[in-house]
Amino acid sequence: MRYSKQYLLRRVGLLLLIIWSAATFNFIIPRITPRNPLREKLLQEASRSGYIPIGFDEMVAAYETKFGLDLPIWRQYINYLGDMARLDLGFSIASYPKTVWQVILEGLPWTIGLLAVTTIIAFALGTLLGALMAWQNSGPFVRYVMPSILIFGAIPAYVIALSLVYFFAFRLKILPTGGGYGISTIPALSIPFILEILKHSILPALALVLARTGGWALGMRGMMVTVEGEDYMTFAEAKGVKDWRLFYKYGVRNALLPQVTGLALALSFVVSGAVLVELVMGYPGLGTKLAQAVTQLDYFVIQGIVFVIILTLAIAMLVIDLLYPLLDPRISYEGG
Amino acid sequence: MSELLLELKNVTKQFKGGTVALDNISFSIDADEPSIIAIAGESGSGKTTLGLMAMGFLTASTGSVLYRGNDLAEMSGSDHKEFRKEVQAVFQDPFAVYNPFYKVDHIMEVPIANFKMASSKKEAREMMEQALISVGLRPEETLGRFPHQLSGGQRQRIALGRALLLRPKLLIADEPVSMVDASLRATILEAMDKLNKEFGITVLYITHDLTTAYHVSDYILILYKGSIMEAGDIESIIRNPQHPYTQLLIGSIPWPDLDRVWGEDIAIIDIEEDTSEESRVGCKFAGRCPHVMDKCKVAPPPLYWPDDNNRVASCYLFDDKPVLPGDDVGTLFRSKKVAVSR
Amino acid sequence: MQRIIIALRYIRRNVSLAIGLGILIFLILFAVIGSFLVDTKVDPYPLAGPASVAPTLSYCPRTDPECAQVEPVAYPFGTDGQGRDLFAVAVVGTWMTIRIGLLAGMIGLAIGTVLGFTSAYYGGVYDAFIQWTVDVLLTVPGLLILIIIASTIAGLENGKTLTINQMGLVIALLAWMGPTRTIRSQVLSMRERPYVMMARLNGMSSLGIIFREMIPNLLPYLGAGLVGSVTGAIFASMGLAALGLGPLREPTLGVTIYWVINQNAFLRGLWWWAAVPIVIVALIFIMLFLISMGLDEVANPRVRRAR
Amino acid sequence: MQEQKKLNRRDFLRLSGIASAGVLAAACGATAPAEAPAAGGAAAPAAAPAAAVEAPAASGALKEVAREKSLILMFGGQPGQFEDTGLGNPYATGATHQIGSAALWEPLFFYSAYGEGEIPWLATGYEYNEDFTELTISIRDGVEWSDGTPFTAKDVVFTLNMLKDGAPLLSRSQATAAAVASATAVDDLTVQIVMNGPRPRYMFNQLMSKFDTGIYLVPEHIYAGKTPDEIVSFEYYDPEKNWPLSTGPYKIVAWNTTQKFIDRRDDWWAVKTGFMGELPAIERIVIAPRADDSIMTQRIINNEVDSILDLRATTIAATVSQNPAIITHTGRELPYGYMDWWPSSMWFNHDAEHFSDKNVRWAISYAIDRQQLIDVALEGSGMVASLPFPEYPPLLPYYEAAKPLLEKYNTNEYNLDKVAERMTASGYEKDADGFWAKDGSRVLAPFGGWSVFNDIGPIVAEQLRKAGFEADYTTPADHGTRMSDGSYGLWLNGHGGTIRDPFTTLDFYTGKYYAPIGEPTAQSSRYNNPEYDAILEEMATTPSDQPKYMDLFLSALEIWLDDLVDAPIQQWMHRIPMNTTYWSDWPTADNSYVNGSFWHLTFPLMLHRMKPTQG
Repeated sequence: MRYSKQYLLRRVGLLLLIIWSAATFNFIIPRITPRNPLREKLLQEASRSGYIPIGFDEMVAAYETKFGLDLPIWRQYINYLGDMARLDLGFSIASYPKTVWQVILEGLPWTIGLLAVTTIIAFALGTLLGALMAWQNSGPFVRYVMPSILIFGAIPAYVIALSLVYFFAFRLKILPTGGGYGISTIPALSIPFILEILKHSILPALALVLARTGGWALGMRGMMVTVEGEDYMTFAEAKGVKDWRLFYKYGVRNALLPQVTGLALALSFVVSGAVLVELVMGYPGLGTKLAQAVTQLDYFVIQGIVFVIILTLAIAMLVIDLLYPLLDPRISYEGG
Repeated sequence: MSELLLELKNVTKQFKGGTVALDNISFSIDADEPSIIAIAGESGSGKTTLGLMAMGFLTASTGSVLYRGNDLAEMSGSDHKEFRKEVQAVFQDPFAVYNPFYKVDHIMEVPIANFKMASSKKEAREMMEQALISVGLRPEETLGRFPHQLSGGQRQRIALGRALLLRPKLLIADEPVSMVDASLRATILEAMDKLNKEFGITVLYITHDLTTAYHVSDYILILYKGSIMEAGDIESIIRNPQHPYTQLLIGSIPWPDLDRVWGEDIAIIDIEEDTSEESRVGCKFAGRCPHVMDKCKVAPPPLYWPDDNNRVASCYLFDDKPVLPGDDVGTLFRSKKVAVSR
Repeated sequence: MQRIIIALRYIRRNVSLAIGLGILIFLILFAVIGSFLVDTKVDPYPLAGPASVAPTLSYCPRTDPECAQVEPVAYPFGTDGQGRDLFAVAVVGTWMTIRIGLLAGMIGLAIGTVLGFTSAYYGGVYDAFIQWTVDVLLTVPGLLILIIIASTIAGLENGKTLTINQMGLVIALLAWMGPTRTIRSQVLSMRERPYVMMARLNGMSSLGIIFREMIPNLLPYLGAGLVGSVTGAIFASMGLAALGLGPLREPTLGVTIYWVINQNAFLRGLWWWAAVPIVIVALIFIMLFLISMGLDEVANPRVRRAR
Repeated sequence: MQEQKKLNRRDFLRLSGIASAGVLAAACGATAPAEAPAAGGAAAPAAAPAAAVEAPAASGALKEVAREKSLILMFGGQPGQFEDTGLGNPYATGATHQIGSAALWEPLFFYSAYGEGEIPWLATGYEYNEDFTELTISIRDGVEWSDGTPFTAKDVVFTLNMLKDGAPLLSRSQATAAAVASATAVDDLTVQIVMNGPRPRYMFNQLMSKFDTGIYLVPEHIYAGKTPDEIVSFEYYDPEKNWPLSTGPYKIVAWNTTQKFIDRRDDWWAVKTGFMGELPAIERIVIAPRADDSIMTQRIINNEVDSILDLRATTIAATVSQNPAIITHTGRELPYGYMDWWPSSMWFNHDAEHFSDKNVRWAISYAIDRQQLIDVALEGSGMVASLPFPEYPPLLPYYEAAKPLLEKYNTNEYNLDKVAERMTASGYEKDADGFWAKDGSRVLAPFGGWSVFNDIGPIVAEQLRKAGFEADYTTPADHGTRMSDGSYGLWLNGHGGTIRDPFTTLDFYTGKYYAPIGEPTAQSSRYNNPEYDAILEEMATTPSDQPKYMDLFLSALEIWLDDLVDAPIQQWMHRIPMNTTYWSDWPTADNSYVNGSFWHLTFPLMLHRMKPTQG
């Protein structure tokens, strides 16, 4: 056992603290504004319908009772915490009677699919690139030309996506302009359907990979430089260890640890999606859902999505922290 | 008796983690009789802590530090400024004491300005040059340079020069030569000696190196785990150590004598430290002491006079000898004027 | 003087810093010189020129058969579908975008520096509280919070959307956690440095030590922190604008991209409408990226070996 | 970004539909609520079967239908996603008929504003008594629900009573609750309705399907016994049970968040009874959610899609030019669209500072160069509006009669001199920045709009600035609230309403909609003029074929124009691209049998008419 009881308790306590404070934050934000989201939404819908019924205020009151918004604030807060503890996110205002969970689950698979794949590709590519860039025996091409690819890492992914759409979809017309899959395609577990999904995800994926590879490459380069300065490298070199072996066994392997933990962290961000890229590409993921909720003032969905993201992140961080000592023998959480 | 410059009264310093760095130390300095006092001990003995407390950078957990009779912790602004000026220090790392952002001049300009020592820029400049010359540096080769442009020896001498500039009553020199090339040590020690002799500055020379301590100091105080083991006249202690710990230390000095074998005299060094509860209440050295007795583990021994009035040793081997009246070992460091009460 | 020469010499060796600063100077010159060439109060807004003109140096109206008799007008970057002169948009938008970034970045950095210093200095409950707040806020994806805030406070008064400055302030709300963390750890380590002790021996006050001894040495970190928070702030402002939560009338680059998407510039073949903001945005981000790489080399000399 | 604009485009479409419900209710002098808000259903939330809707039909279950027999449309939802997935019950909160479901719902009558007018469908005729207090409807014999149950007068009566009892929770319920005293089935084929007083417009407004208005008829044997709370949360979609039932020749076979498949049903009553000779040619309707304009147009250009949500003035030309098979209402020429019933105006809050002054309102109107809006923002694809209702054929006589008034009160005039004249007349002066101000209070004129106004909005703002009003165009997410609670001083919006006679639209401005700032109201001009109200009250009970009606109209209009209650700007155009690669007989100007919005309740008229061009 590499963890002491106190450490585990403290760490889980921190997790709960973070989740609690995030949930509280989530609770407070809509309430510090003078506008009541429910009334807002009802008004908006009612005024769109061209007609505000005479009994509108009674109706708002009825809904407030139903959603518990007429209770004193502390009672609301306690109810809210109870709901969150049971992972009950309530109902969507805009698509009632759907629950917030239904809304989230509609978008989640798309986002996870796109983001998980691109994160891993960007990680693999960036790490390799970064290692090669730092390696003194790499050719001039790698050491001087490759870094220019890093430049893409500086540009927001959705701007890259916009440019890609223009060139590949509008000018060259070789890839679809967006969407998840063809309109009249019947979703099925078949090769053509999977191919179609892949075809539709090339551009958003490319944008994300281009935008994110740079970061990984930079991180890896930094670590490799540090590792190259270590005595065991010099020693191994002096021993006459072959170059590629030195690169891989001594260099990359030792530099990889922070990268891998970084990957774990990045993967936990997968849920939060890439709102803007999804929007630009019309991709039916969670980011799109969130943007919709924002434009529709569907606070319950916004809060639900934010809460789920925080939950995922906090748990992922806990898992990473606990995995750390398993990955790196130098770290231990025993004792105080 | 004149007013004491600095006085540590039964000072104990315990750090957050529970480590006791100093354990009930009493020690005073009377600047009227400038001397060089070495504080020696291995790392972790509390010698640096002692220095930091004397500089007022650490506050005592129990006990008090007095400057001219006033408690440092409660001192007013103007008194504190006076204290700052009169108690100065030189540190181990001759690079790190310089803020890399500034030229070396900064280290002298700031105190001149802060203590309002000069009325004009010109005067300040002259003071700086004078101080540098005093420590054997040429001002034109040092002033206006950045720290990384000078050698370690030069930097350390500037630090000494700076101390000199302030004309302090007390200089705390914390391992001033340990990071300087061996060939340059002499010049620095010389400069230190000069501060003492020519300018009447008392120097607390904190070191782990008994050779240089012997070389420059008049007195020595040997610490082990925060407690005083032996203190007094340097000649008596180095030539004829009485405390088993001092004997151990002296025995491990590599003397330039080919016939001697290192560590020959060292009877036992019990590497296995005794960390049991009782060892904390008794003599600190009991766990490693070849002469350990039962009573060593019950209470720490007082400071006995083992032979003459030149030194005291904290060891029950001398429990038939008289005890130092009061706890203040500082009294030993004043021209041997303490009457031995037999 | 000597310092400047040293700095210049250093920059010659630090290629990314040099290129980054080069781009920065270019952008500043572009915005400054450009502002003399255009009417910044009129040209970057709708109806300043004819709509949908491709980049040209001598525009003549389609309705005019005798172009030669008309004073030719230059639209070097073309105009957009609503008649904004895109050259003016570029001039004004570049400056506005950088301004939002600087405003938010500097406020964020200032707050972060103060909190980082105080939290490292005072420690205890205060430090724990700050640390905890930072941890929690770093867990929540920033853009989400910004979206919520911007969409709730946007235009509470008079139906106006956020102004440039308000937007900067909103973004600044989330730009301080990173700097707080960095500065705190730097101060913690710096507090124990011998030169700080030396300064105390020199009779310096705590404030004096912070400002004269510590801050100068934190400069590379503060610089890198500023670049980082400016980057983050511009990124956030672009994101908010792209979601339609920005100041719709102001020709910031983010808002311009919003209009590009909203008014289907690609479909209508008005490629220059999109190209102008995208190229400048790319330049700004590349500049910030290179500068931060360069500063990284300054603060962290080990990386230098890789070159 | 796109979605906001699109959201609002859809909202506006919904608005036009829903608005009429309220509007028409108002026409009957009623003040009951018209549409339950979307958050509706105080029903117990417990029943909300989660994943059922998400699962697409198993691949084996869905038959293959050839592309040339499928009609593929993009419409509805949010970009890339439907929000109403699995809501087969048209009265569920959040449900909409617009996303293809209109193919399932058949009304008593269709009304085609662009074609032959009233078309009897599930009914064969209707009759009012002399004073318009009783209505008798004859139901067609032989109509069946898709489960074989006969459709009878009882279903109609049940629906009417359900609405009456379900007001205000159920959508479209208020008008019926306000108008209908009782509804009874005299026999299986006769419905007898007793009104709460004279209601000459109830039959047309509620029981005829046109645009987005008209009630949905539901099967009594499914809905009986449900409380209104249960109805708003009743999902009613289950392919196993063939839910939702329909009388139309289509059924929903698969529905997920990105697709809706509606297949032809071959046992349609109308073929059996001989009402229609044959089934529609379209075997499958596939609907995908709308997307970014660029994505949608690309797909119709590639012939992947047959028709899509209407486009902007600025994108329709680009779309048409890239594929010769794509036509619009006006073929392949400007203005590429047909006039909607939703002319747009600059609206004023008559209780707000500055805008309560009619000189300021007129000055704003004079400051707007409407032709420039059409030329620049709409690239020529638009029409200026001079009155707040569309120039539909039944309304042209009223336009004709209003001509002298419009010469006196020219709502389309752009004249900066008159701006200055009007403003100075009211004591305004330009301040140091060149903006109009009185007593140190500048006329702040930030105005909001649904983001469908993003093309003209920014340009209107610049025009106003040029004339000295500090204007700013915004599209806040709570635009609806700001309109209704009076936080705006002015804003852009349209008027859905009048189709056959001008009463409905003019009634928007009566005092019954007045509410002080801070309190919500649906028709939010906050105009309150007893003289005007009196005329409108008389119009309400006067059938439009009486000569007195025209006089009442003109006197009301003169008051309206003198006060310039709002400033008309443009007629709204629906610019729908229609792809002729697979299907012909789209509704166009040359083949004008109905308006071309396939999301309207008149969708079945298109389905029965359209012919395949291949195979």
